[in-house]
Amino acid sequence: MIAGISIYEILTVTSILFFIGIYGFITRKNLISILMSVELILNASVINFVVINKYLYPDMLQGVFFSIFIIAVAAAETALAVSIIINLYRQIASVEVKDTEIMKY
Amino acid sequence: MDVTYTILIPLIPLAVFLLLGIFSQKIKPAVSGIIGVAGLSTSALLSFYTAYQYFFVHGKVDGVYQAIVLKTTWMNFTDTLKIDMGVLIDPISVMMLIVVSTVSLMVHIYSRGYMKGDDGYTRFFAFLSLFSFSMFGLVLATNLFQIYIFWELVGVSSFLLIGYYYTKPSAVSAAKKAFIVTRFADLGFLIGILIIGFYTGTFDFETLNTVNHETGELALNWASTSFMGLSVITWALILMFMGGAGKSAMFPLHIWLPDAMEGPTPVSALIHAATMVVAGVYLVARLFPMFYFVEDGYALNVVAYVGAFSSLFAAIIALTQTDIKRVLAFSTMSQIGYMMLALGVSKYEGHDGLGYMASMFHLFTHAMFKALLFLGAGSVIHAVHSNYLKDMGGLRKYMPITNITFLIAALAIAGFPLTSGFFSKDEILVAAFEHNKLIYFSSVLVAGLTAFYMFRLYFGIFWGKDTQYKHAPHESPLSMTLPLMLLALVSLFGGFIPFSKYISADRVGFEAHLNYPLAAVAVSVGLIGIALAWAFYKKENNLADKFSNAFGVFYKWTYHKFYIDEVYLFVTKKIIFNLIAAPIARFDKKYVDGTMEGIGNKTVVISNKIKGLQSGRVQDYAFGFIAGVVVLAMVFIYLWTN
Amino acid sequence: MDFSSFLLMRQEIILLAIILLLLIAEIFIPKNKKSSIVHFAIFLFGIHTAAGFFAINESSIFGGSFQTNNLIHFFKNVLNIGVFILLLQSADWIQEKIVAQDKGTEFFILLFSSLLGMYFMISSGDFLMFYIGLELSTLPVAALAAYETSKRISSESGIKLILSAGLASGVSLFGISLLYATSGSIFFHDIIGAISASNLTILGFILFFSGLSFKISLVPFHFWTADVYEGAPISVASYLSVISKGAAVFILMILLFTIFKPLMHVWENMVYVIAIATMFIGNLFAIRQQNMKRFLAFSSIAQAGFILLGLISGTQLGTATVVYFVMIYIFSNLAAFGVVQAISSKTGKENMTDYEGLYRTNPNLSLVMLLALFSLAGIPPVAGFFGKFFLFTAAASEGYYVLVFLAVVNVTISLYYYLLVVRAMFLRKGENPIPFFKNKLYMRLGLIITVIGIVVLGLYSPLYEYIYELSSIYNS
Amino acid sequence: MDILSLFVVVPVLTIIALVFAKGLKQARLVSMVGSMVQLGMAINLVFAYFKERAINDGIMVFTKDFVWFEQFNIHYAIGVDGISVALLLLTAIVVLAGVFISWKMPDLPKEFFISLLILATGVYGFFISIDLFTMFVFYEIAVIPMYLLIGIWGSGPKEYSAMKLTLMLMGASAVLLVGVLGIYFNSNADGGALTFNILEISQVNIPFEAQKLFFPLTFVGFAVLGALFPFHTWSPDGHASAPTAVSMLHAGVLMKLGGYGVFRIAMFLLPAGAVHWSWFFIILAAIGVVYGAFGAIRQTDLKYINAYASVSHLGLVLFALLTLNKIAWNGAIIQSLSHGLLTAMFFALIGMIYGRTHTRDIKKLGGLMKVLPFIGAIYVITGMAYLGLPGFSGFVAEMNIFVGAFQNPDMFHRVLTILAVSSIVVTAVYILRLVGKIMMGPLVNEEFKDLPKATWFEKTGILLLLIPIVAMGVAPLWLSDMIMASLEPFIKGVL
Repeated sequence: MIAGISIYEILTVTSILFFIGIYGFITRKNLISILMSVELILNASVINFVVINKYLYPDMLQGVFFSIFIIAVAAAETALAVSIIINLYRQIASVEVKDTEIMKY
Repeated sequence: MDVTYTILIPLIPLAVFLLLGIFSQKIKPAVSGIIGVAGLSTSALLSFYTAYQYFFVHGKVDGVYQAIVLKTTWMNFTDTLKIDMGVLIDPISVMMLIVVSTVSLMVHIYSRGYMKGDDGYTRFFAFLSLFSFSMFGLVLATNLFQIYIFWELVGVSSFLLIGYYYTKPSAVSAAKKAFIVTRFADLGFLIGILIIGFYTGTFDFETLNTVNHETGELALNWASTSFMGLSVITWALILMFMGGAGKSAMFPLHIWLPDAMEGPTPVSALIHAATMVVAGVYLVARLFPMFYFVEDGYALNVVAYVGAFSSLFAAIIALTQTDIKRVLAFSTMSQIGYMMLALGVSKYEGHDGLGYMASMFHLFTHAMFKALLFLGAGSVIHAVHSNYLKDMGGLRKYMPITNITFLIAALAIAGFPLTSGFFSKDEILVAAFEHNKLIYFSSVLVAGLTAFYMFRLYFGIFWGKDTQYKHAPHESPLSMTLPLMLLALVSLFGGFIPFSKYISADRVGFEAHLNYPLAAVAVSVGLIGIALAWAFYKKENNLADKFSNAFGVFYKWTYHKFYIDEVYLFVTKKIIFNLIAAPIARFDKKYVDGTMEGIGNKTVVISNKIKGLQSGRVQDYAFGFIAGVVVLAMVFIYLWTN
Repeated sequence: MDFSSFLLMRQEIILLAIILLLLIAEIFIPKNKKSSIVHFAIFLFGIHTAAGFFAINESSIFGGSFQTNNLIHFFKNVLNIGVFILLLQSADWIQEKIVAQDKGTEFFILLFSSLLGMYFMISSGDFLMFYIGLELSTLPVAALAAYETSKRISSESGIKLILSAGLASGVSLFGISLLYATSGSIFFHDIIGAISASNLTILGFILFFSGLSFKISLVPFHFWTADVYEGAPISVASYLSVISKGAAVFILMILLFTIFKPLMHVWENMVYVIAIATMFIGNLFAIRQQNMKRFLAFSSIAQAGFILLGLISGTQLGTATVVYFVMIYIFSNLAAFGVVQAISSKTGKENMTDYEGLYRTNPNLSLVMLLALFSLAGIPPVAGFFGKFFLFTAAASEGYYVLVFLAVVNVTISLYYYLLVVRAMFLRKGENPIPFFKNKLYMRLGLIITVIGIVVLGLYSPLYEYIYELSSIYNS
Repeated sequence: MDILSLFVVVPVLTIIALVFAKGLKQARLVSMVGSMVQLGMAINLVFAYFKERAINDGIMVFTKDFVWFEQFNIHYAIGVDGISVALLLLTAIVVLAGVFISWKMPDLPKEFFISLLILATGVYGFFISIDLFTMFVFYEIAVIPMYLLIGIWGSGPKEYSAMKLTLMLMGASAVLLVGVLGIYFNSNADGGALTFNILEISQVNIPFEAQKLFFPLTFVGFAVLGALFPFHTWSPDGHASAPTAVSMLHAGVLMKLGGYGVFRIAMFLLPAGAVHWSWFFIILAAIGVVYGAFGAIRQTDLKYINAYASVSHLGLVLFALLTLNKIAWNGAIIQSLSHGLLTAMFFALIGMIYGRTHTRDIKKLGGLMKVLPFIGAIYVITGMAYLGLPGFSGFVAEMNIFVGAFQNPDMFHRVLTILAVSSIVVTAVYILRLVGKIMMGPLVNEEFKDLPKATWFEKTGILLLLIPIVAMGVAPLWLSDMIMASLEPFIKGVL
């Protein structure tokens, strides 16, 4: 409960965050930054959960727990993604998206 | 009267056919000839026996010749409408039995000599038997469908026999032509049958022909539907006559007959002179009461005029033909025209039915002397190995018997007094005179023309120029001359049979007398014709050429048979083949098939077009993903809110 | 709570135990004996599969976050069988390629943990459990996709998978958060009561739905499929195409039929549209594929489209037909992938043109392929026909005749490209056909089981009746 | 094992036996024995049928019913009436003849005979089953082996033709599937459970709207297999590329499934729909009759000519069915049988000619009668039978159709009927063109001088087909009685 800030502002922020993430995902050239964009998307929902929990249903902590799990999973995901990216870098010495387009059509 | 044995008359030739057909490779020619003759002579004996039994013993019940029917169901359509198979014994069928069996037997015997050494000998006799079977079946048919069935069989055996020399292209095309033209005519026949069947509910001749004597109408009555101003039944009769015209080579369906001469000469004698070609006449005679009573004989007039015209038309063409068999073919056509017109002008009862009787009478006599003419011609061709007048002449020295018999036949057909032709033709002319003057005059003219071209032929072959032959022609063997002589006898004295006693439209029988003034006219016209021919062709001279040059164009037209063939050729080749079949074939490939193809190809094309969606770039995938989400959200939150 | 209730999680526990056993084994097996790990793993999993057939009692624990019932249990067994066949088919490949690089154990561990994830996903009772299960089933597969570290395309498919999966899970999480906002709980049994067709709910649902459709690879969330299948090792591709797709379909169906029932008027139209799009796109792309894995990828997309025909009816019939079809589909696709696997691991050839004249050299393999393709195309008397026919029946039972018509049109299109493979194998002679080779025991076993499945599943009706009985639970 | 299920079991057993057979000799021996047994069963069935019919006046006799998928109420339900008995006999004859004709199958003989028998199994099954679902299953079983049969053992553009044929037929069956489902879900209009059982559905009166909707689907679905214009284009290519025995079976038997299905399912179960739509489809059928005949005139490939002839003759079958008249229906069934035998005969002969001369182009052929007397003679006979010469089966069929079609006195039907009747002339034209060109005339190619004569197995195959053709043509009564008796329930439906 932050005084003077209604849920709407915060949800607006998270939505913006969400779409920033998507925008980044679609526009970034670099695999790492795409990964970061994914993180943004996840974080948007993390905040969502916490806020919704606090503002709307404060009597139970479902949302908070959910957010914790999301963070954990996101970490695992990132680790895996990075490792794959590194492996890719070993082979083609690049982390550009355009270099991962052999398979198409 | 028990007529069960008559079933054997057609069945024996059938058996012979199957025997010879199946074992054609095994049987020796000589044997097969004997088998064929034996089979046919049995049938012939049976036919004569039947005739005797029927006409003289117990055919007549209280003054009227009864029709004796013997039948079994072959095919059921409904409870009433069905096809029977059986035999119908009545005056004309018996008369036809005599004609067919006699001529056929003669031809069988003749062929043993004529076809000797031909490698298809057995096949030939097999086909002859097949034809005899079909013809007997046709004659004895009890109903329209049975007659149609044997009609077709006759057609196909004629096809096989015309195409007997199947390695000869001309023979093949002639056979095809004959079959297809008659088939086309039969289409009319079939539709006619279907109409009759639908409106009267029966195919049975006896039911159809029964005449109610009180009212003088057909006993049978039907829903009188009319189409284009005529009752459907009249249409049916006209269509059936179309079938008959096809088989009997009436104008304009005659074109197959001259080409049919490609077949061996005995075949022409049997099928295309004596028997099959008169099937049309027989059909009309068969249905005569219907033809006569339905809408006061409208259909019958059609018959009369078609017959009259064909006879004149053919006679004119016959004047100029140089292939002797073709001359005979056209004369056949013209004589059948005679029979048709006789039927056409005939009435039903008593002496008014003269035409009917005359037509049958002429059918009989004509069968005899025309067969004789053909067989004679065959014997000539056998000797000189050519069909053309130019290769003949002065043959009387070499082949006396043929000469005499041929002369007799020619006199008969020319209606020389006291020959068989004289009587039958005279009665036809009488009938025509009594009922339709126009037709009468045309037929008198035809009589003259007939005499002329017949003797042109005779003189051309046996007199005329003395051609030098490489190897001297000689008289044919007995197996060929014997039939000639027998037929010659019939042609001479056949006329004295009191036909009208036995055969008449109402089956009662009446006395027919010679009408001397008319006979005199006919005879004199005939003699004039003969005299002209004598003048032109007895000695070698150029009168004929002068004459033909005088007639220039007309001569050319007649020589080319008035270009009827060309017309047909145009219709079939140009119109049917090039204007219907070819476009359809193209249309099928291009559009019908094309559409199906197109569907397939389009699918592949599309799939190639859209392959770009799968760009391989993960961000495009993401974009697709998000786009999908957004679209779904838009659609299902704002548009599709039900 | 008494610990006997943990027995509800029997399958999960056993599988976990297997994973641990494998870890230990990895420690204790000497380097030169590593290949025995394959036999060990297959043996253990075989036991697990067999054990699965003991009945289980229907209930839920952890306050409903984990629930199970006979249908779920049955479906877990189906997944087990699928994975078991998969193991048999990939055993040789693992021994030759993977164990050589000393990565054998990890392969199994990853595979099994992904399967474990599926277990949790399909028997989840709340969104949290569902989410964890989803991720647990996805991430290891991404690792597996990139497993052939020496191959560039392998890594590429790995990265494509993980990134797309990240996006998908992100989106669906956002959706879940919205659903949480509107319904006030993440527990299904609470949501069922609370949910209503407000715009926010629908938005949340659509976002969530897209995340799940990603796993089923429905159009337009399917783009990753082909690339990942092509790049990943064959066994992974086939795992993706059958097991994970099957599980996702199953849970999607459960959720649609239970908690999203109130939104049915929304999602039936949605499914309608997506089904058509999926069938057409999948087929149109499949037509021009040359690489067998890509080919099967698109064919599997099209199949997913057909599955939606069963979903859309939203009745017990629908449930039964979907489960039945998925089962048949698992067998058919595994057979197809098995043949591809066998050939590729022997010769390394994966293109359709390499299959020309296969029948004359390897008749048995090509017959298996023929059966598999016919089953996929839905030609009687093999099982696929019955599966498809019943799906269509389900759709028609709710009057979706137009949809059924479009579906059968697609069946015809699909028949075309399945016949292309048949053409290559049977009709063509081929310049250099694949020479005859003999498969190892495991592979042969794997193929035989699939063939038996393909033939029997359709003709043996009691199985379907049984599924129908079980299906009553979600449509009472 | 009941008398009907044997028709499915015996071929399957034969197939199993074939799997273990080695080489051409064993394979053909096994399949010959198998097919002979089938023929024996078929003949036995005819007598058994007459016996049974005397005491049993159900629509179907020898009915058996085993539940299959209980929840859908799908049964393996079988039974026959006169029509299906006749068609079973036809199938058995053609299959055996086909085995004889493919006596010398060089490439993959075992597989060939197996596929052939799979096809046969499907056809038998289709004819005996009275459950829509089972029927549909057998239908597709019958159709799909064509792909391999044409694709592997065919000639010319075989891959293309095989694909085209399979896709068009399968597409049709896809349409059909919708129709079947439609019937199924309307089969409880009078209350009661949904059913696939034909007899039960025929008792229900399906709502008119549904009939109107589903009749075209069902009709077209089957009629494509019956070469309905304009969906006939698969057949010329298919036949041209197929090996002899396959053309025989396909044109002789498989295409009959179309007509039979139209009759047994579309018209029997949806009579109101049939009445409502007949005017439209009868036009297509009539067009097909004439169109096919004219199409045949210009073709130069023997098999194409025959394929178009089939389009014309089967068009006549559909035409007859759509006249909704008992006599015509009787004709349609007889026409199916007759055409089956005749066209099988033709394809067999073409196969023999092609096998000897290695060409099917009539421009390159000519005068074969002299060198191949037996084949030539049979060819002429077949041709004559094909153009409806009395004494052969074709005539009986056509006359029934025409007389029947003539029972509709309105102008519309009259015109179409006369159109159809006139096809017999066109038929005569192309048949005679064929006979005249390839059999008669001088021998065009010297190489043909000493072609091998017909072998014993070829002759056996030919006679096998010829005997029933003549039998039907000479004594049609027993057959038409058998069929007529079975038409009652159908006629009740449309009136």
